Amino acid sequence: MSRRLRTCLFLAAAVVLAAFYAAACTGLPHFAGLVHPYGTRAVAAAFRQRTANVISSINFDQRAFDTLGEESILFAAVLGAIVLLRRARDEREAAPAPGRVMPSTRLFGTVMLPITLLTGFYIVAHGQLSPGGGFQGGVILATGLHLAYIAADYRALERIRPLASLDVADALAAGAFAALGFVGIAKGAAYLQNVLPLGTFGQLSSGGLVPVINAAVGVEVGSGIVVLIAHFIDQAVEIESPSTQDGQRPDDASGADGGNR
Amino acid sequence: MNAWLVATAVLLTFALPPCVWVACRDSPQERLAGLNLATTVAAVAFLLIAQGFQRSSYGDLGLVLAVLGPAGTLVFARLLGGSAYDVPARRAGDEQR
Amino acid sequence: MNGIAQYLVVVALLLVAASATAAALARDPVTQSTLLAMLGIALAVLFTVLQAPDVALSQLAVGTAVTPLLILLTVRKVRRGTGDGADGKRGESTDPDTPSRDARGRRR
Amino acid sequence: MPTQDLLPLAVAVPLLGAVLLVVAGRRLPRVAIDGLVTALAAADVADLALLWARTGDGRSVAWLGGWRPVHGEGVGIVMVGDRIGIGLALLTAVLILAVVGYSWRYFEQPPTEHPGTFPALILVFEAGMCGFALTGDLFNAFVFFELMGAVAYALTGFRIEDPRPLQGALTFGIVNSLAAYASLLGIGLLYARTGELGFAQIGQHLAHHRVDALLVAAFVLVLTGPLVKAAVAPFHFWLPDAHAVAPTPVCMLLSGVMVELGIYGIARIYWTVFSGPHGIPMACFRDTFVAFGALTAVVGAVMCWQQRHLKRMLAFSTVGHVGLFLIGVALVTPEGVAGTALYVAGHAGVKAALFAVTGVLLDRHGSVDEYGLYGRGRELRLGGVLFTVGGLALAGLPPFGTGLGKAVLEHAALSRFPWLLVVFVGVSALTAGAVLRAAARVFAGAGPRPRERYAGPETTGGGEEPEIRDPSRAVPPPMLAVPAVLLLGALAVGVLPGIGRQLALAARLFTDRAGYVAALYGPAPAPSGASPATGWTAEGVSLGLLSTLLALVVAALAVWGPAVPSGAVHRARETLSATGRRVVLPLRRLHSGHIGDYVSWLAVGLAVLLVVTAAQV
Amino acid sequence: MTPRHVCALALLVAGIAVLLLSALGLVVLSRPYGRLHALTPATTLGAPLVCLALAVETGAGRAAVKLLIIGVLIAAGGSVTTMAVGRATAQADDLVERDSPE
Amino acid sequence: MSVFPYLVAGWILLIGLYGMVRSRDAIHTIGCLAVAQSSTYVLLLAVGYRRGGTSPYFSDTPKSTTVVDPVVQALALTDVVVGATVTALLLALAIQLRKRHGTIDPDSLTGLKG
Repeated sequence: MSRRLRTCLFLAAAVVLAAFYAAACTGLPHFAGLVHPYGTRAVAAAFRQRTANVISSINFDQRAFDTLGEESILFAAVLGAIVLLRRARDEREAAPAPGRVMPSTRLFGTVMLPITLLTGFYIVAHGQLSPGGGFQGGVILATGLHLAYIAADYRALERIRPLASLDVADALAAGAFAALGFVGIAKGAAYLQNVLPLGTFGQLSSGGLVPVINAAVGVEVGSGIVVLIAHFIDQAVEIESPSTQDGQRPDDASGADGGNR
Repeated sequence: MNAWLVATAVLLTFALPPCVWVACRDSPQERLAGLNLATTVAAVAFLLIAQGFQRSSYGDLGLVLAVLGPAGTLVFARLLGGSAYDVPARRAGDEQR
Repeated sequence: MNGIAQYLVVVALLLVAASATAAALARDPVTQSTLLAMLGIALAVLFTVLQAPDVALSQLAVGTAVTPLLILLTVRKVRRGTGDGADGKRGESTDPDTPSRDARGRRR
Repeated sequence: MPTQDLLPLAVAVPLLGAVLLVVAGRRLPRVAIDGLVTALAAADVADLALLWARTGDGRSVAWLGGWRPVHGEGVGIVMVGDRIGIGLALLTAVLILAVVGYSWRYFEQPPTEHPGTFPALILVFEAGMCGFALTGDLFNAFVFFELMGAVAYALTGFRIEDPRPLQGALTFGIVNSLAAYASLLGIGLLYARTGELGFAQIGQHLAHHRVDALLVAAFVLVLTGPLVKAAVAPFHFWLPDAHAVAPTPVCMLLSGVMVELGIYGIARIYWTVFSGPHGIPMACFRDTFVAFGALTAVVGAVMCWQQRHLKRMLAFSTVGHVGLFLIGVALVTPEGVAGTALYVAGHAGVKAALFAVTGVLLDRHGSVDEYGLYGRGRELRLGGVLFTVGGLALAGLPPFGTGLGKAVLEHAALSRFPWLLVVFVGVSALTAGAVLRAAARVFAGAGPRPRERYAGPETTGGGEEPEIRDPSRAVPPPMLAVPAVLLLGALAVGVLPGIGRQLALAARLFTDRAGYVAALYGPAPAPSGASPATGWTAEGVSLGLLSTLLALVVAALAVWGPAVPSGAVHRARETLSATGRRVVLPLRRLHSGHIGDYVSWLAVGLAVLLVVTAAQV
Repeated sequence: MTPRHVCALALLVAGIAVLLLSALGLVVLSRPYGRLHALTPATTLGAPLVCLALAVETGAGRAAVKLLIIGVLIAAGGSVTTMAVGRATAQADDLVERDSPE
Repeated sequence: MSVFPYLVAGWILLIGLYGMVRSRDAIHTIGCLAVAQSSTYVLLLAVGYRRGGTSPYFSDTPKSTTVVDPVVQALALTDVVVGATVTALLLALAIQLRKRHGTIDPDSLTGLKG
């Protein structure tokens, strides 16, 4: 299909889609309506479980199975990225030249690194009380680590980033979530049932299993995203593609014959 | 009337759209400047919203953006400035836009 | 209080729609990554005024930091592999007149 | 252990196994990893087999986290296993076990730094598919849909040295993720209307609303994900691109069971969510999807016949059969569901076996091109026998499971849509004919050497990166033993009367919406009405023999036709191919490999589905 | 309306005004360096002023300290990023030697 | 106003799709996919909004406060994670494809057709 034909085809379909979608929207309850039956039940259930942040209660207790699936997606994506971005047989690694960074940037990075890590821990730890939680905090932790890349250079990042153990930490945390579900079965209850003591409402340790799973998710996300970004940076910085080594422009190999060598 | 929310509304209405506008420009440095200002404005807006809705914990958003925003901008500046691969590709027969 | 809250929602929605449109219509992935970061910020503001700070926090972390960073790194890798030589000095020896380089968007 | 705990275990065991492999993989030798992953896959098979046995002709219900509903209102996620769902999960687990055995010696060099990664990904894939088959919650289904998707993209692009798998995986990933997001949009619409997320709960609440545009839009959007996963035309374009290029063990899983999970998703979601009062009327669902199924079947069969790339041929044959499965579930009768279940079980074994033998060819010759491999498979006698038997089974030769499923489906379709008989026989014959044609040329060197000539856009299949390093080694025994066992399994589905009887009962349960809802809150009454007959009939056997015969005839014509000197035959061939080219060439052009095209087709498909559905409700 | 409240409002108005001026400058000033000049007052003056206003409003306590810290962070981050953006601009114009680090 | 947020969600999906259809670069296509995905967040959170409601956690507010629907927020949270990881995976594929195929322009990706 030519570009024009493709666009026309799409636009024609899009008009129909838009019309139906708009008609469907008129059937929805009006924006900012007051009736949310599931939400009301979930809030009540969170109170019973003494979890102040209802969203954490839903994510790690009431609908924990969703989160198990979600963390498995993250685990699988990290695994997949490791596999896809592995060094191919015909590639080699080249250590990049040490970079020069403006002193102000370096200072800023050095100061901000601990602050970012602290913020990340704070967000993870308060997951079941206030906005935040394992996922958000984990991403902030991972980003904080990569400030080192900006502040100093790639080598410094490699020094402070124990990639091999983070890899294992990611897997172990993902496994810990699945394994924590068995606590319920071991106590004669259902899989992923929150059978730990619930504590007092509004305390950091309240919510039974919720803070534990929250911590596991924090570890998994933090280490998983670091590993993920690490492989992308490796590709962008370290790995020399075969075409680069040959000095041959891959443009020549592209086009129609690229697939049918 | 809540002064803090009014201030937020003013910021969202008059300060963020120019940032979006500039971020659509061609030159990467201008885009970066737009993004940078947007980060600052959004961080301030989060703090104002926290005050306006009387939920102090929304302030965490401002904190996170204040911490992450500069990091993001620096990464952009580094990956853009360091490589200068930033001028949009212009190909023969590119009729888009 | 209610009126202004609704107003904030509408403005945030418009901002989201505008930046999403800009991000989708951007031609070049690098431009797009900036606009995606912008979209991330606009979405985070929208989520906050919709009283969803948890989601806003994730969106800030993911949308403004991780996704654009990954896109930029990908673009860097993709554009780097066009025959620079392996010495790591990129962007210096580029001859601006080579047409194929121009085609890769390597104009200085 | 209570029966209901076995449901989440089917997901948790492979997940924990994957973690174990990643953590321990770098310290263990190859043999230990292979042994470990086989044990884990076997454990999941055992779990699901136990679940199948214990569930019997009822349903197992597990409220995860112990969030049982109080007064009919709950906050938790429910998993519901009946024998269709459990059976599909069991089929997945068995196929995973077969694939694990097949790939024992398949990749000679796993990624050096991460030896356990490939089997770990396979196990996560299993977790995703089992979760999707067993869940009773719409959002949870989305999560597992994405889980199996994400793993499948990574597995498809596993061979990073070759550009085609990467392109196929990227197309696969983009189109499927887009469809998943459309589904989520539909879930959002349904949640807005009903305030529920469980299949049954949404269905109950929909009964309180009138039928309007929202219902139609939500119906179409929610089904987008399963429709794309099931590769129903015009959402099917990604499938041949991905299935033709994925590593062979992954192909076995993708074609054998993942695509069928899409069909299962369509049927399950329709029956539990939309089939109630004030839902989508059954006639509307039936007519719409029988039409889509027939279109898919014909497109798949025609395109299958055109291929010379063996894996792409098998992929298009999957498209063709998926069309038949869709017709089966769209008949909205227990008989249709039972026939589809039998057909899917038989097809999984046959298709996986065919892919497995193709993998042996790729292993030996570094090519999957029918022309290039002409006569080169002669020394691979067992492989040739297996491939031919697979082709015959694909045609529906009694007493294979495929034949039984096809016969039951044909009988189910006969009363309302007699013309479907032509589709069933024709599609089976054409897809099987293509396979038999390839078998004759490759393994027997039959007929004249095929001539290279330009016949429009095509993917040849020559010059594939061999998936292993050392082509001079002997064929590892598992690579031929596994397809043999799989074919025996497909035979067993058709021969053992117990399977058919149990699936017939299960199909009656599957189509009993009220029973499904009741089972969530307590013991459900047994469904009324007789369960469909799923035994062999004279009519079914003769139709199966007919399609097999037709397959043999078309294959023979294609192989030996050019060698026949008679002028009349020659002229007939010429006219036939000239008219064929006028129809087929545009169809082939549509399969352009262009992501933008595929996205356009996705939008077009949705628009058509919306209009057609809205016109009928 | 207490004097403290008035004080906070005054600071708020000043801060918002600075931010708006910066946004205006971003659009109006044409040259890239001009745009950079527009950034500086927003991060170093506007945002901290608003933070101060909020801190005054909440009164002495942990919350106020947190707000002030955020203000300082924005100011510090802003100046560093402005420099980095400026450098990137200069590199793009070939004013600075391009031996940029990996 | 009563349907405006839902319409915005639909617009974002369509414009994302349009970007994908017109794309000349696989990375750009993936970016547009991310745009299209953000429509789901907008729809979910708009559905869960309640007039006068505040966010559903009770560490700094009494238990009797009106709150917005927490379930959609949990769903959106899951969705954000899913989207980010899938994007990363697709980008990894794009990197390798560029290496092996020399291009990621969909118009030049001609290895699979027919």
